[in-house]
Amino acid sequence: MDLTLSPAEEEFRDTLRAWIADHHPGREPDGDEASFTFRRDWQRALNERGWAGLTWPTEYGGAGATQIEQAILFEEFARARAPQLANVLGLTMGGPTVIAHGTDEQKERFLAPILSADEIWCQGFSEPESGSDLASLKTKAVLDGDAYVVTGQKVWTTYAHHSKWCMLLARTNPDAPKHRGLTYFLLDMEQDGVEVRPLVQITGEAEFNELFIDGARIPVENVVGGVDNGWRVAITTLMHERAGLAFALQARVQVALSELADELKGTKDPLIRQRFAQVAIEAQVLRLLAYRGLTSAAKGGEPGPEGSLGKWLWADLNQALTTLGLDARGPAGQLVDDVWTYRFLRARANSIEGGTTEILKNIVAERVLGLPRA
Amino acid sequence: MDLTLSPAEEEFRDTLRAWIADHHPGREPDGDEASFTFRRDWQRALNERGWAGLTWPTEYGGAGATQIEQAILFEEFARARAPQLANVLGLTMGGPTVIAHGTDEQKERFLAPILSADEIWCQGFSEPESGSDLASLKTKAVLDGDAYVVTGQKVWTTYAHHSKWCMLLARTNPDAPKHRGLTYFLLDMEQDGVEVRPLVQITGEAEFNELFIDGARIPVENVVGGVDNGWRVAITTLMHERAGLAFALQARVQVALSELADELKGTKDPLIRQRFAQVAIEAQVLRLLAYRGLTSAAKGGEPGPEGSLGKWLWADLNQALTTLGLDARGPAGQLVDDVWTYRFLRARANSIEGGTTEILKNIVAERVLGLPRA
Amino acid sequence: MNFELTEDQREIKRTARDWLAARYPIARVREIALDGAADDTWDEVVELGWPEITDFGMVELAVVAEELGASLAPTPLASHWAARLLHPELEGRGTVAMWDEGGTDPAASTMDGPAGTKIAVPAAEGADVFIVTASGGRHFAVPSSAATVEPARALDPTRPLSTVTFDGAGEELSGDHFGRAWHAIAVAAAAESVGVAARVTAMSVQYAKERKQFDRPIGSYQAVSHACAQMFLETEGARNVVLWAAWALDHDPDAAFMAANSAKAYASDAAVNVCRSALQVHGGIGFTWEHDLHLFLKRAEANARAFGDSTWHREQVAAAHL
Amino acid sequence: MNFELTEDQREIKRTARDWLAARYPIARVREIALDGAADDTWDEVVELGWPEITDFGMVELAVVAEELGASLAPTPLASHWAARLLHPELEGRGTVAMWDEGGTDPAASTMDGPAGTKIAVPAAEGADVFIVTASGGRHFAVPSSAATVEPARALDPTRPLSTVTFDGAGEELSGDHFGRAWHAIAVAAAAESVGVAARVTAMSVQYAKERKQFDRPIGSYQAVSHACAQMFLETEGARNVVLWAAWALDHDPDAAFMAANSAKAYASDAAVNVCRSALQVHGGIGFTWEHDLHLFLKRAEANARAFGDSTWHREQVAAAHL
Repeated sequence: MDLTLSPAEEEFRDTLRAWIADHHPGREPDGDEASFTFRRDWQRALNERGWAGLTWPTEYGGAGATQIEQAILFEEFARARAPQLANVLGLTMGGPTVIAHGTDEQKERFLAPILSADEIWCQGFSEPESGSDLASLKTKAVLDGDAYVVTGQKVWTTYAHHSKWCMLLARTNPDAPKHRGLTYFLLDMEQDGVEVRPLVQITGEAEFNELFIDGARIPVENVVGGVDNGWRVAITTLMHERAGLAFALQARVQVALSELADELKGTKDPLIRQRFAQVAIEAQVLRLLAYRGLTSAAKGGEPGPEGSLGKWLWADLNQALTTLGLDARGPAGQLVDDVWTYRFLRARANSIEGGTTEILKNIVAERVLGLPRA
Repeated sequence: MDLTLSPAEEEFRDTLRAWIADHHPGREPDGDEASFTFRRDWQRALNERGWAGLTWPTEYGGAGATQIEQAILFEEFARARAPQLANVLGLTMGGPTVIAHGTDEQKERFLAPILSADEIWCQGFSEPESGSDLASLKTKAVLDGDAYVVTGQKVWTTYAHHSKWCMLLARTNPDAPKHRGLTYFLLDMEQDGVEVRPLVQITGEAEFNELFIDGARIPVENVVGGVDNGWRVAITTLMHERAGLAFALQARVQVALSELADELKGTKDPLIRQRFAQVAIEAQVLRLLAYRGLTSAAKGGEPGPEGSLGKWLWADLNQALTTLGLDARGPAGQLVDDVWTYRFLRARANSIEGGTTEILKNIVAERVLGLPRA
Repeated sequence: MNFELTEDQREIKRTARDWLAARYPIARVREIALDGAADDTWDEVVELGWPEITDFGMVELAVVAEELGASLAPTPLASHWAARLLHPELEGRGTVAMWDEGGTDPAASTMDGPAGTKIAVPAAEGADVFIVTASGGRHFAVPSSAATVEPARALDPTRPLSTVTFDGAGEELSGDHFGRAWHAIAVAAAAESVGVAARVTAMSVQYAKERKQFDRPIGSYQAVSHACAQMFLETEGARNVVLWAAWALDHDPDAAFMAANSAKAYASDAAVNVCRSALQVHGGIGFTWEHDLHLFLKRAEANARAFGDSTWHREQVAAAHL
Repeated sequence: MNFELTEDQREIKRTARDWLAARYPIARVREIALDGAADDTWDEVVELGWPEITDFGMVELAVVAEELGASLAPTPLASHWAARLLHPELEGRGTVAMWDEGGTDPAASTMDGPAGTKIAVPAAEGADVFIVTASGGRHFAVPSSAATVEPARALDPTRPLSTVTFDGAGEELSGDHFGRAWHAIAVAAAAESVGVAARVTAMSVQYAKERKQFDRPIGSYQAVSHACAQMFLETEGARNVVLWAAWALDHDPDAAFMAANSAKAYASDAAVNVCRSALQVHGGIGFTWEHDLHLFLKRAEANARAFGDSTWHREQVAAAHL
């Protein structure tokens, strides 16, 4: 057991930290377009340094780094309040999926523009009627010559309005059992038949979109991992996302926590102090779960339960943290401030997005503890 | 809306209060036998005053009083720290069941000795394998001439070792659907084939018993409410118990709360103060739920949801109250004291006994809110 | 002993519900709260006699307040009631300015008189009279001519808040009614929270019956059904404690103050818990702007922080016992 | 970066588990704790080298402590460790006397020296040396000859507690190790709580698979399965934070103290939550004396109150941040 970094890891961290300090572009500008350009430029700078696809194999433009180095990057980014990367879904889901399941032609075609943020990716999985029960999705893709014709509606597609490609899960075999009739496509967003509408959330922001697809065409060469094999392709990507996510999430929690500590510094209120301490402790618990996940990953095994536990704990924790931020404002909590009101409202979705807490508890109960399915 | 007592009710309360003050036998003695005798004598005194079966019809030795007067009695008993009544199950369940479902002969035979505590009653419903799923019980009763022969095991039978009669639910028709093959019997405990063993609990006390029944005989005239009709007979009694219980329980909570207030008087610890206040508030919420139940009962309708809500809330509340009592002792909470250690441990069963909180939530969800059954 | 509304009270409830349903369907609430449409029912409200219901009885007031909460009606009635409870002779429409900048104790203004700035003042625009708290438990009635109103960003868009600066003019109020008035104000706010909780519980139960996942209504899962049962328990509990407190303010002075503190603490928490839980039951759809749930959530959260939060009210209960 | 036990540490864990399973099966624990049978393994414990594991490494100690908790072994090892951490030169078997009568702060004795009475002293009977806390953060080593031991009624029957009166004799300890020692003591106690939580979680999951009601295993109901998942989350979380704190005490002094306070707070709560929830999962059977669950529950509750409760430890964490 050793929670220190190796000399090589320390050197990476120091190099990275210095690079961030040199290249940090400052505060993100307001406005969707300006913010997008800012994040794209930041990703390009990182990619020029070779670090956008840090854990991607070098043959695909990555740095072939370890999960631990990836974790170091998350922590340093959080520490430095670095901007987000414009193509986060392409980097963490789309690229890894193409690398794992794609053809050589697909790798050749899609990977480089993901890294350079020349082509932004979004994810078209969820539908209004298919949330937790993702496999019941109804968007259908029908083969017509050398292309599939797609009709349906997707929801919660982050960044769709900036995206060139959508990772689309659609039903290709309506007669098969629901998990077996799905195919994973790469849908070109720049065509008639694809309409993106912003979906405004309770925060007042439109972080997500609705996607209306009516007769859009996808050439057969844009199937990833085989026709009717989409569930397996999607699920490995989701697991991948969940394990890696835990680290990024805990890094962001640490930042929010230190901001809250600055605000509460010196408070005498024992109730606030207790709640703050509990959040601080759980943030450590979350960090250590992420470390466990790294250790599992380093051993090359399947993602352990850390991913599901981490996502669940993070949702509870981030809700507690942001609620404390709001509550600590006292009666001024009736008013919108610049930080905590937004965070409080945004955090209400944490226990829904990317797997509801109820579904995560089911996963832990059934797959980790071996309890019978409901 | 009027939460005051009527002049008649006020008069009853004053008369009752004076009577309790005159007859209160003081602190209950230690030891099972001494405690039992003490409680029996107390019930006899109450019965001589005509108040043991306060709400029973006068023709059966009761006082024909209202539910409100019953509630007043509970409150005054709690207020005065009056002893419990020895035959509590006979008074609140057995007697009302016989009155509602019994034959004239049964009423003649059984009711008077319940009131006088000459014959103590216990309840044989639960079995080791049938807790929440009561209707799956396996104890069987087979007709043999003019008597049923009973074999099986019951558990959680309070006061069985002092009891003459057991309200026994047993399976008379193994081929019927599980709710339809049960019969409600009155089992004479004084016979071979009935063995009572104390069941020690985590508190170290043996408040309950196990009942081993092996070939005990019950004459056919001791069937209550008809053969194979036992589920309906039992369930109306259970509902009756739950609605009335809420009032008795809240009265006892008020007493424990005032004891805790005495102990915590002057404490400056804001955490303890907040927890105490929350418990005090929820005790009022419980009291008011009980009032609602009285109002429903006074209108003569079916028991409302108040019974299930009250039992559930009481369990949460009494656990919070007793945990606070333990926690307020600080490090001395590692040691057994004379009050809170026992109460804390005893309260752990509150969310199990008389309907688990999970079952109560199911009842509220399904029967009150109309949500589909799981 | 009868814990039911009287026929008169039920009639008031029906009238309130019907009138609010007609004037403030949720689409209309959204127009006013989100799109800036003008709210123009005050004359009707006056005609219904509601501004003076404070003189009539607290149970009656609580009954109307619950319906106000359930409808999210963006009328300035609640803040007017608060002003009128503190200043029964008030003319026109009033509101209350109680929160010092940076202050956290609803009962302890440090303002030296009616001169200075108050934050989070409800329905300040169009108010005729501000009841302004000052140090030493003093209260001043300040005409709008002596107040400069600066709109603030309210968490709850159905209830505008302002920062208001007072120039020092105003008349000090006297009397021994302030204690009861503040407790009555707490009960009125608690009743609104009950309305929010009740409406949101009903919405959640309905959604849990309709929404299917894995070929079953989500309400057939205990994770959802038990959450709904919990909402129901807290809503029923909150309504009972609010009605008790309202009744006690008129009929049982010994119990009234603790009942009122209990009501505000419990109902504030209940509405907040119900709305947060409802968001979980609704899943993604409840997180959208177009769904109404967030309006209820924001009302619950804001109301929980108005007139003293649950922590403050619990401490008053503790002080009464300990 | 490797969050796994080393092969040596795993070997220690296996040894501890096997030895404890052989010497302290739960039936034997019951004989000792409930029926007053003599516990006679101390010589073997000494032979295993465990009393000196405090010199060896905190992770190693935590590994053994977790197994101690999981077995409920009524050995006086944990209190000996506490004494030895405070007094590394201690000879024989030690224990710690830290709680003033009526005192609540584990770090603030008001005793004027090694004269007076301490409550809730673990494993006092048979101890050779008492480490006694006194005012001003002083520590005294007191021989048993200067101590009068009066058995007390312990909530946790597997761990006897006594009231001990000291007559004033004793040697004051010096050094700058006390801070680290108290944090190490907290981590050892936290590790025991993890053992309790882990064992009880496993018992509950097993029971939820076997017990059927309404023709289904109760573990197929979310009310039960989600409770089990919560137990698992808290147990895993507690184990991680305990191992981190143990490791930090030896390798990362900057983080160590806050890690230790975090470990004691989180693991105490986790074990208590797990045991209370386990009682609900088990239903009636878990409430019987003959079932083992209550022994774990009592250990969890008592351990949560030993060496500072979670509220006190959280306040230390708050103080470090705020």
